[in-house]
Amino acid sequence: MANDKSSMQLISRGILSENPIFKLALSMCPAVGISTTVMNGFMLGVAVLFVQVFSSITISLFKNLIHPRIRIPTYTLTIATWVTVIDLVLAAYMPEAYAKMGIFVKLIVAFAIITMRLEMFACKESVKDSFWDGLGMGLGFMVGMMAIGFVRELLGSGAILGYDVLGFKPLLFFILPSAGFFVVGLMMAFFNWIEIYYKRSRGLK
Amino acid sequence: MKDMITIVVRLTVSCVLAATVMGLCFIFTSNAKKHNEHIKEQQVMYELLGYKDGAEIPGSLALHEVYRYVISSSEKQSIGYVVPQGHGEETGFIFVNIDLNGVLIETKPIALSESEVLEAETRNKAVLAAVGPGYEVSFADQTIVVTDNGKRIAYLLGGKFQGFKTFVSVMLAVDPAFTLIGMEILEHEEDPGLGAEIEQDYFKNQFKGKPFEALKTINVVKAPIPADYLKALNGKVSEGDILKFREQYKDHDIYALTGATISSRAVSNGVKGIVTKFSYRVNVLDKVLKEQQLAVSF
Amino acid sequence: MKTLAKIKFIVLAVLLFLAAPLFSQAEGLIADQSFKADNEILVTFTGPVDKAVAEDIGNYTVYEEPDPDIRLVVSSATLNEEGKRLSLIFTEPLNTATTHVISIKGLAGIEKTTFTVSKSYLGYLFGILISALLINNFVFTKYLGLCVFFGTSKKKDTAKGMGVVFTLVMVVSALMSWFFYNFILIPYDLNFLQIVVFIGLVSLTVQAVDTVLRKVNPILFNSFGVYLVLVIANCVIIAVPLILANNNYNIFETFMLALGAGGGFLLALYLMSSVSERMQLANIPPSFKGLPISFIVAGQFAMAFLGFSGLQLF
Amino acid sequence: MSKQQASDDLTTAKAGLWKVSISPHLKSSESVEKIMWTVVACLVPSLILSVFVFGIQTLIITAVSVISCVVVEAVSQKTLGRKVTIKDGSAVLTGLLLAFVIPPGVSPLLPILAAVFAIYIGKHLLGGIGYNFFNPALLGRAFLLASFPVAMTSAWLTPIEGFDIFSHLGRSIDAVSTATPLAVLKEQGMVAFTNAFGSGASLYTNFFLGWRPGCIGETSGFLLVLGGLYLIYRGYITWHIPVSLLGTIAVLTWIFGGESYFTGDPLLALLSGGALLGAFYMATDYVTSPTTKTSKIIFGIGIGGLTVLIRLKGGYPEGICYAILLMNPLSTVLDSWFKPKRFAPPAGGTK
Repeated sequence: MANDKSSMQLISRGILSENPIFKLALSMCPAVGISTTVMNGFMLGVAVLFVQVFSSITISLFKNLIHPRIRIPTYTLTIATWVTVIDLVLAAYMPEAYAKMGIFVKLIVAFAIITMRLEMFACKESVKDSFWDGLGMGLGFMVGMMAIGFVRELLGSGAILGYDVLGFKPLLFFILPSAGFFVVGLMMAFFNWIEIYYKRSRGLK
Repeated sequence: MKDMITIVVRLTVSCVLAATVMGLCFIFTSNAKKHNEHIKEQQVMYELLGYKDGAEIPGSLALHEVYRYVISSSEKQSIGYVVPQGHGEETGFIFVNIDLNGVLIETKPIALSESEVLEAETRNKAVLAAVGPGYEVSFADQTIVVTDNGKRIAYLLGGKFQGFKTFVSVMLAVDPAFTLIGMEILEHEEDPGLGAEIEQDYFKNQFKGKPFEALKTINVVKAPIPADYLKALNGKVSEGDILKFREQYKDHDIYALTGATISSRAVSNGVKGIVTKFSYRVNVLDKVLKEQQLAVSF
Repeated sequence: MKTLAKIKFIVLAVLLFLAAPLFSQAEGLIADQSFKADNEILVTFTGPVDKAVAEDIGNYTVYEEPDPDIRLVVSSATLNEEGKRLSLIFTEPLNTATTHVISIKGLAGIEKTTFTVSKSYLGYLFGILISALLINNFVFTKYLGLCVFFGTSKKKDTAKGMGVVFTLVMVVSALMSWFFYNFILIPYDLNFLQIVVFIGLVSLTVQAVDTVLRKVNPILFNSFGVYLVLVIANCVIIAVPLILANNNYNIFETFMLALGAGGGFLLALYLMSSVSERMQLANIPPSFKGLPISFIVAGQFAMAFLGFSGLQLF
Repeated sequence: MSKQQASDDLTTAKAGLWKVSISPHLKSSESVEKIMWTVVACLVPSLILSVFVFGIQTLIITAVSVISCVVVEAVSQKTLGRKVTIKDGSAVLTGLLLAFVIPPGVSPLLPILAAVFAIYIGKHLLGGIGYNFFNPALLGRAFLLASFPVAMTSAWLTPIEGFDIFSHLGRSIDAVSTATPLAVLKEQGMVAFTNAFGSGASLYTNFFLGWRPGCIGETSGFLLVLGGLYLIYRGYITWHIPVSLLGTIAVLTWIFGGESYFTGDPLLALLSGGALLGAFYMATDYVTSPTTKTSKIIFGIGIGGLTVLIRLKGGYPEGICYAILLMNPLSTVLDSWFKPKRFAPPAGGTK
């Protein structure tokens, strides 16, 4: 990782070129599981953003004190701590949203994306850069979740953010479990297609 | 060796730090959580009683919680109720132990405050102390008696029953004659588009206004809902017409959801069970309270 | 595979252990009891009983276990010719999900004979297993463990090995989590620590499996490569303890859930790997190559698994 | 039964597996085209009968389904830069089978959506003809069942009286809908079944000839069996899958289907659902079924077992659609387990 990244670059990298869902293909369980509405995607996105940013900062702050041998356990402990915090906070202040996300908030602890960012970025870079990187990754995750949620909510229940926009429910299929796979698969392919098209038009390949 | 020590020390320190963060967070959020849950529950209750969002709740309205316990020893079982005592000033609760045939065994005061009784653990301990050693107590359910100026206007009953997939949990409101005045589906995991329709107005509202006599034998029919009735169930006609339809269909069976007869039947049987069991119990409890001339708040 | 044989043995042992109470219940006057139709309970006695006593509906007290004060009304009791089979018909349909307690007065000179009727507990346990394995398959209907699922489902051998290791880790860590949850977290009101405790236990188990595997089966160990590490950061494994904590499962139920979840994961991996091998030869549109097509295929599997929805074996 | 044998062979050859000529009855002179069109021809009598059973709208639904499948096939082959092969009849067959497994009372728009799903996502994304793992028509049906659960589980029509084939046109479904025999049996029991459909010999003849509620093409057992037997006679399909599948359903229903063990009605089980259609025309699809004899028999047994499981214990009255979908991906596995001895590589050398 280069040191001279600006904050904007770090954020845009998380959202676009290294989007955790569509590009890195990490932490896809919730992307398929609970992305039935935009709101669900947003809420889980917020939770992940919180955990990612705080874990990145924590690890970056203490990076010199972490013994290399116990690197992974320390990461896990840090993540678990912040997940517990956001879990308790959500359960207390947003019980309805929390009930919808079910077990997935607790499962943030097992998201590969967070551990990966800690290992690859936060344990080497400064606090400030780690913050921006965490923010970028978290936002990327949130945007991805919301995009999937948008498609599924619109097609599945004819609504966006709970507001009925179509007036009818086009295809119930899209809010069913299995549709998550199709929507994510098709969206990934769509982004790949854009990339291929872009490269071709630039004469790169 | 030195490595080992640093590792151990640092791990311990980080564990302690983590525990502090989590512990603090837990302390700060646990009360808020309970508070919010309570508010949410109250909101559902008031909605069932007909006070939708923002409607002003009259001050004369009061909710009294009654807790039911099953008390068992190796030989026999009995039912214990924790009922709020007295009128207004006197706080505290009475524990009423009734045997299976509806005959009073004993009554005992329980010194718990309004907020303490909400805590399941404190309450369980108090009940255990009241029944004495050799008995086991298990919390069964909670009923809310609603009074307006001291006069009973409704009961709120919670319940859970087997649906098509997993459990369906509901809250019902019945008036003192056990006519159903409202139903809310709190939790379910039925199939979207099929069984999940039980939470739709046109299904739930069919139960509204069913008298106890009709509820006792309620069943489902597999037929399409008549178009004008459907409109009324969805609240698309005037208030007066809704009542007219409710009157017209009050003894009619529940129209099953298309493609989800099992879920529909589960709900109607579940509601029937909850209301009939409750009607039996509340009669027993009332009789005992009257015989013993116990002052209760409702 | 040795581990497989071991697992089979453990399953068998547990099943036998669970079946033991069923055999012992058959002692005494009552040989067998079961729900029959909607509103019927069938009782078989060990010997002929007095017809007059058995057919007098006034001698019966029947209630659902959680509601001892609500008596169920028996509308008729009929004994068969032989005097050994009794059919109790009730006025209302029975709620077969709960245990029913039946007492008979004066039967065979005994003042009161009490016994319970319920759906078999073994069946219920088996139901948990089947549910986690097929109906709510962790991959296809709960979407857990997708990273590893897509990562290791390219080759059948890897998939099989990975699935077995997963099942093993899952069962061991779930049982340990159950123990911690019930004897430490709950009594000391430390439930908010569950995430940390569970993930710690999972890591511990993985470490143990890692060490053991390195010694016992180095070939398998090598073929897993980085994935064993991924096991720690995997939703499937951590989900099992969280689910058992949510549902307050007992130790047998926990075991069945973990076994079903692991088996379901193995099944999903195996199915996926068997088609991936074929997929590598196909002319897939370039933008779909790799993950997107795997997702589409997984979606098709998920659709096929919809066929199990609503399955109730017992 | 919808894909090219040729490309299937290509698959196996490319895979570096043994190249087995396991269908000795499949004469090499038979082109894919001819096979496909023959199967289509075998299905047409059932379609014509369904017009007289359920009315003219079955023809409309089938036409919409076939046309949309062909269009989707052509469009997807064009956009993916492949050779357009709509003349080989495989898309027509998929469209026909898709229409055969949906209720006669649904809106004709449904098969269009299902066609997109079945042909594009179910087949062409995976590499086109010969590479799909699941039977496209059944995937389409599963998609419809998930999207329109109410229509797909309740839009059944009662067989019409006389020849008034236009009687169901333009009437709302609620007014005419009924329940399929299996649904009645599952939800209301044998007594209700006898009340609704009668009993004894007339019941079996009615069911065998197709005079009962059901999916468009599944009712006429007689014509389906006739067509199936012709296909076996011509050697386009083998007897293994249909026989083991139907046999398993019959035996298992006989054992578990009644009030007590060994009192089920096996004949009724075969006639009252989509078992015959599934056994002869869906499960035998070249691409999605195994190739060796043993694995074919096991494949059939698996489908039969799953069908009975879903029928008796599952959430749906009929289970053959999902049973075939569940067994489809196993066909390669079965083939690798039961490959003929002489072609098997030495033990331990498998990759």
